[in-house]
Amino acid sequence: MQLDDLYQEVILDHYRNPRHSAELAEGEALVDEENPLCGDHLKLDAHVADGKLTDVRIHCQGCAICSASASMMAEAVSDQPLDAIRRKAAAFLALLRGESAPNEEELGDLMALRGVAEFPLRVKCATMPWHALEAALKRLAP
Amino acid sequence: MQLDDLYQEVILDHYRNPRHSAELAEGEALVDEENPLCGDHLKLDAHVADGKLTDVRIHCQGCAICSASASMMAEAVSDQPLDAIRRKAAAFLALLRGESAPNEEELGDLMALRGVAEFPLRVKCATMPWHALEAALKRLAP
Amino acid sequence: MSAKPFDPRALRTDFPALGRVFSDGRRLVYLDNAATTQKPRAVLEATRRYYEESAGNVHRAVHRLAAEATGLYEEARQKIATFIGAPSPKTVVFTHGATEGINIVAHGWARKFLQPGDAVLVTAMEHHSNFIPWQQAAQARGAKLLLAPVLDDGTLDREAFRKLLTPEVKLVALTHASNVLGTINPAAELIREAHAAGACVLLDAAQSAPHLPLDVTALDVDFLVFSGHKLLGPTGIGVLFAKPELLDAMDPLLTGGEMISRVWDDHATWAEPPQKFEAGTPHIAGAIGLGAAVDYLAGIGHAALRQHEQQLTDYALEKLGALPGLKIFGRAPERLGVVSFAVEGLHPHDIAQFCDRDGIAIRAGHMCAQPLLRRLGVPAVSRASFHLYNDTDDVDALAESLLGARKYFHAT
Amino acid sequence: MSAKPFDPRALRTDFPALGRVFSDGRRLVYLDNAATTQKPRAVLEATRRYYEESAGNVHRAVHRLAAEATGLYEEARQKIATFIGAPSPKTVVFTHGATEGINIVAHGWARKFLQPGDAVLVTAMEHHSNFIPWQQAAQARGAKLLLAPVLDDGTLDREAFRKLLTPEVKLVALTHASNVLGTINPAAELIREAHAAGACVLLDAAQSAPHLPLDVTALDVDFLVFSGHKLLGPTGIGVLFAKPELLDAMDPLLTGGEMISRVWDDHATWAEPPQKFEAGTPHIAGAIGLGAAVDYLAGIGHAALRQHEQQLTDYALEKLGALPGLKIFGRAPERLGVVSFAVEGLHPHDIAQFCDRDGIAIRAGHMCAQPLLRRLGVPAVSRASFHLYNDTDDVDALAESLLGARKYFHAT
Ligand SMILES: Cc1ncc(COP(=O)(O)O)c(C=O)c1O
Ligand SMILES: Cc1ncc(COP(=O)(O)O)c(C=O)c1O
Repeated sequence: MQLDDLYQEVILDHYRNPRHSAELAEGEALVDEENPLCGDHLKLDAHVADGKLTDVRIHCQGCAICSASASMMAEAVSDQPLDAIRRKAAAFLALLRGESAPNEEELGDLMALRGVAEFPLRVKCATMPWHALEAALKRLAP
Repeated sequence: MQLDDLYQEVILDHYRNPRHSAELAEGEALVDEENPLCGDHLKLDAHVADGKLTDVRIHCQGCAICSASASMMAEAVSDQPLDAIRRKAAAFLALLRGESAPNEEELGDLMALRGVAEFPLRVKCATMPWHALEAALKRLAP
Repeated sequence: MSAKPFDPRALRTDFPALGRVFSDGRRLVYLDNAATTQKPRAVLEATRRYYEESAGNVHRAVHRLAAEATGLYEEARQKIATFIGAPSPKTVVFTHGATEGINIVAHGWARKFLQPGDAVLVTAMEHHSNFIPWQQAAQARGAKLLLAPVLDDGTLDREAFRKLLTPEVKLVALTHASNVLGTINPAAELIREAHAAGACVLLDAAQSAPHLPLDVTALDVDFLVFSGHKLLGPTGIGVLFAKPELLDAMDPLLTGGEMISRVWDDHATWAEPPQKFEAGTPHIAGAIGLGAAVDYLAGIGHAALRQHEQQLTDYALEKLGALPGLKIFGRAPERLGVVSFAVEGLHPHDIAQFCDRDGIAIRAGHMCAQPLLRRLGVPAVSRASFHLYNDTDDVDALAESLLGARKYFHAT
Repeated sequence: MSAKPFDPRALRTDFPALGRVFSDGRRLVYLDNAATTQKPRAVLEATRRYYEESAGNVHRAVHRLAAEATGLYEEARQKIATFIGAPSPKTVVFTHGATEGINIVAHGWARKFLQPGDAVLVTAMEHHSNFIPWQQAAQARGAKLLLAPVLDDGTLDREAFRKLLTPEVKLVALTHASNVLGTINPAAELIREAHAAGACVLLDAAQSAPHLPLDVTALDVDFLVFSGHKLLGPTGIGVLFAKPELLDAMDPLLTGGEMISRVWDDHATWAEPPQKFEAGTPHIAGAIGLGAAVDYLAGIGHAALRQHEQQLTDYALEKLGALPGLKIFGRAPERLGVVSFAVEGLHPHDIAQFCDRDGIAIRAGHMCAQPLLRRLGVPAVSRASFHLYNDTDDVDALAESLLGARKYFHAT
C-alpha cells in the first residue's frame, strides 16, 4: 500500500480547496461532531426543499482525509433527493468497511477514498462526515 | 539436590515415630497453628518449671517435614532453659532461611533439616513448629 | 486433522518444555495441567513475531508497527469470539485472567445492581476466584451469598440448587468444571433454570475452556470467563465474554487511558465495549499468543481431544483407584481429566515431593477451594490433571511413583 | 560498561525489531518510545526460557517446574526492588501496568480512606490513567479533585501547587514526567511539600522509570507505579510500589485465588502483601521479562543513558524547532526525550501518516491527555520520543520527512 493510494490527487485537491465550506457560528450548525481520538471536528448545516438536500455547508477542522471526505460528500449530496443520498451513504460506508463489490456508479468520485479501507486507523476520518450527514438527515426528515 | 537430602533418615524416623506426641483435646493446647496452604495443623502444649520448658506435648497433622521438625524440636527443647531454647530457635530459623554459617553445635540433630532450605516451598513446613513454640514462649514467659 | 489418529506423543513434540530431560536423565511427566498448561511452539512463535516485528502499541497511532499490532490484537479477539461462539468480537474483553474477569463483573455489575436482600448463588465446588469476589460483593451490598451443595459423588445437588434458586437470586456464579473433582456441570440446563428464575449466570470456564467446545450463544450464558495460561496460551491474559446489553450497563472496573471517549476536568465518558473494559495498554503479546493457542486447539479438534482425554481419565481412575489406600475425590459421570486423591498415611506434599523425584509434576494443597475441601473433610489433596499431550505411560509412571512413596515414607 | 563510549547503533543490534527493513528498503526509525519501547533480546530470551523450561505456576506446587517458576518470579521481584531502591521485595506488587497500579490505590486506598470534603490534588499534565481514577474516586467519596496548573513553558506552576496544597488534600497524584511535554517534575521537592501539608503522594513513573534512576526510599514516596512495556519489557506487566504500612492498610482491588490466607463460607482473610494484591495466576513470564529488562538497563547505566538522551533531545529541539511553521509544546529545562509539536496547516494524523511512509514511527493524537491538550488549545499533537537506541540520524530523518510532508500536502 502506497501513501499515494491513500492521498489520491483528487483527495488532496479537495483538502486544499474544500467545497461547500463555510464558517458556521456557534449554534448555527445542525450537527456538531467531534472525534476525540484524533481531534477532528466537523459542523454541518443543510436544509431540505422539495425532497432534496440543499444549502449544504460544512466547517471541518480535521486531517486531509476527513476534510476531503467532507468536501467530496458535500458535492455528492448537494441538491440530491434524500433517498438517493441514503443509498449513497450506505454504499460509501460499505466501501470503507471493505465490504463486497463497491457500487462504482453510485459512488463516482467518492471511489477515490477506497484506499482508506487499507488503513484501518484512518477509516473513522473518512466516515465521520457521513455519520454527521446521517445524523442531519435524521433531524431533517425523521 | 536429591530427595534423600530432604528426607534424611533421621527425619523419616521422627516422622514415623514422633516423640512427645500426644492427643490434645479441644482447648487443651497452648498454641494451635494451621498452615492453610498445605493444611498442616499443629497443637502444642508445655509448661515452665524452674526456668525450663517441661511437659512438651505436640499433636501434629502435617507432612513428614513438619511432623519430623515438630518431633525433633520437642526433643531438643524439652527440659531446656528458656534462653537456650530461644537461641536454638533463632539458630534454627536462620539455618532454614539459608543464612550464614550454621551453629552446628547449637543445633545438633536439627542440622538434618538443613536440606529443607533448598526446597523453598517446604521451608514453612519445617519452621511452623518453631513459630508455634515461639508463640508458646510468649505466653508462658512474656 | 480429525482423520489422523490422535497421537499424544507426536503432539508432545509441539511443546518445547515437554522435551525437557532432567539432570538425572528422567523425562518430564507433566500432570499439573489444571494449574497451568505447557505452550505449543505456535504460541511462542506468535508472541515472538509480535515482539520482533510489530512491537507497537495498539489503537493509538497510525504508523505501521501500531497498525500491525492493532490488526494482530483485534484479529486475536475475533479468533476468540469464534472459539466461544460469541455473536461479535465486541463482546470479548481481554483481561488478566479468569480472576480479573470475575472481579470485573463482581464490581461493575454486581456491586452496581445488587440490592439489599438480593442473593448470589454459587456452588460449594467453586475456586476461590469464583467465590470470594461474590462474598465481598454480597457483603458490600447487603446481599446474601448462597451455596449449592455437592453430592457425595462430586456432582452438584440439583434438587438443592433448584430450591435455592428463589426470586432473590440475581446471579448464579457457577464453575463449568471443578478444578478439584473434575465434575462437569450441566451448564445449559442450569442456565435455563437460572433464567427461568430471573437470574443471570456467570460461567467460570477456567477449567472447561481448555478441553470442551464452548458456545456462549447456544448456552445463552450472560457472562463467561477463562484464562489463557490454562489453555496452552501465555500468562497474564484471559477473556471475559458478556452479552452486549450487560457490557453496556456495567461500569468499568479500571479507568484510565484507552477506555475513554472524552475527558473533562470534572467528568469523563467511556468508549464503547470492549475498550470500555480495557483500561491502559493491554497485554498485546498475550492476546496474540492466546489467539494462536485457540487456533492450535481448533486444529486438534474438540471431538478427538475429548475422546482422548476421556479414555485417559477412565484409565487413570481405574489404575489409581486400584492402588492400596488411595481414595479418589469425585466420581461424576461427566468429568474432565482432573483426578484428586488422598493416600492413606501420606501427606499430599510428601506425595508430590516424591513424585517430583521421578520427574512427575502433580499438585498438592487446597487447590484454591477451601470451602470444598472443608466439606471433603481434608485440608489438602493431591491432584493429577491431563491435557492432550498426556498418555497412559504418564498415568503408569504416576501409579508406580505413588507405590514408591508409600514404601519410602513408611518402610521400617 | 560506563567506560565504553555510548553507542546507540551498536545497542540497536540488541533489539531484533530495530533490524527491520520494510519492503521498500527503508529501515525502521522508531520514535514512539513514550507509547511503548522495543525489547532487547535478553528480555525475549528470559521469557522464552520460562516458557520452554520452567512453565509451572507459582507459589502453589512443590514440583520442580513450579519451584523454578516461583524462584524466577520472586527473583524478578527482588531485581525490581533493587532497581527502584525499595526497602524490601514485599513492597513490590506486580500489576498489569501503570494504569492498574493507579487503580489499585484509587480503589483500595483512596475510596477506603477519603472522606467527604477531602481533596486529591493532581496536575494539569496528567495522563488519563493518573487522572480519571482520581476523578472517579473523589466523586464516589464526595471529595474534591484539584488541578495544579501548568505554566507556558510546560513546567508545573509551583506557586499554584503550593496554594492548592491545603489540609484537605489527602493525596497528591503526580506524574514524574509528562508524556506530552517531556517535563520532569521535581518529585523530591514536591513530595516534601506534600508530606509537610499532610498528604500522601503517588508518583506516576510510567515515563520516568525507563529513563531516570529511581529511589523510592530517598524520594520518600508513598506510592509509585510504572509499566514494563515502556521500559524495554513485555506487555501486560507493571509495578506498584507502596510503603509497607500503606499496603497493610489498603484493601485489595481484586479478590480470588493466591491472595487469600483462609476462606470460610461467609468471610475470608488475606495473605500478606504483596500477595494480597496479586489475585489469580500472575503474569509470570511478564515479571521474569521485566526483571531481565531492568537488568539490561542497569547494564547500560543510568548516567550514560541520561547523557545520551539529553544530547539527543537538545539536538532535536534545535533541529525541529528551526523547521518552518513548527511549534514545540513544552520547553522545561529538566526534560525527557519527549518532543510534542504542531506544524502549521498540517493535521497531526497526516504528519504521522507521511512520516510512516518514510519508515518513521511517531505518534499523533491527544496522547491520553485531553485536559492538558485543551489547555494547550489543540485537539491533537504529533510526538517524537526517544530511547537509548535512537541517534541524531533518526532526528534528521524526521526533520526531512516533516519538510516533505509540508510539500506533499500543500503543493499547488
Ligand atoms: C505518564 C503516563 N502515565 C500512565 C500511563 C499508562 O500506562 P499503561 O498504559 O502502560 O498502563 C502512560 C502511558 O500510556 C503514561 O505515559
Ligand atoms: C475453576 C477455576 N476458576 C478460576 C481460576 C482462576 O484462574 P486464574 O488464576 O488464571 O485467574 C482457576 C485456576 O486457578 C480455576 O481452576
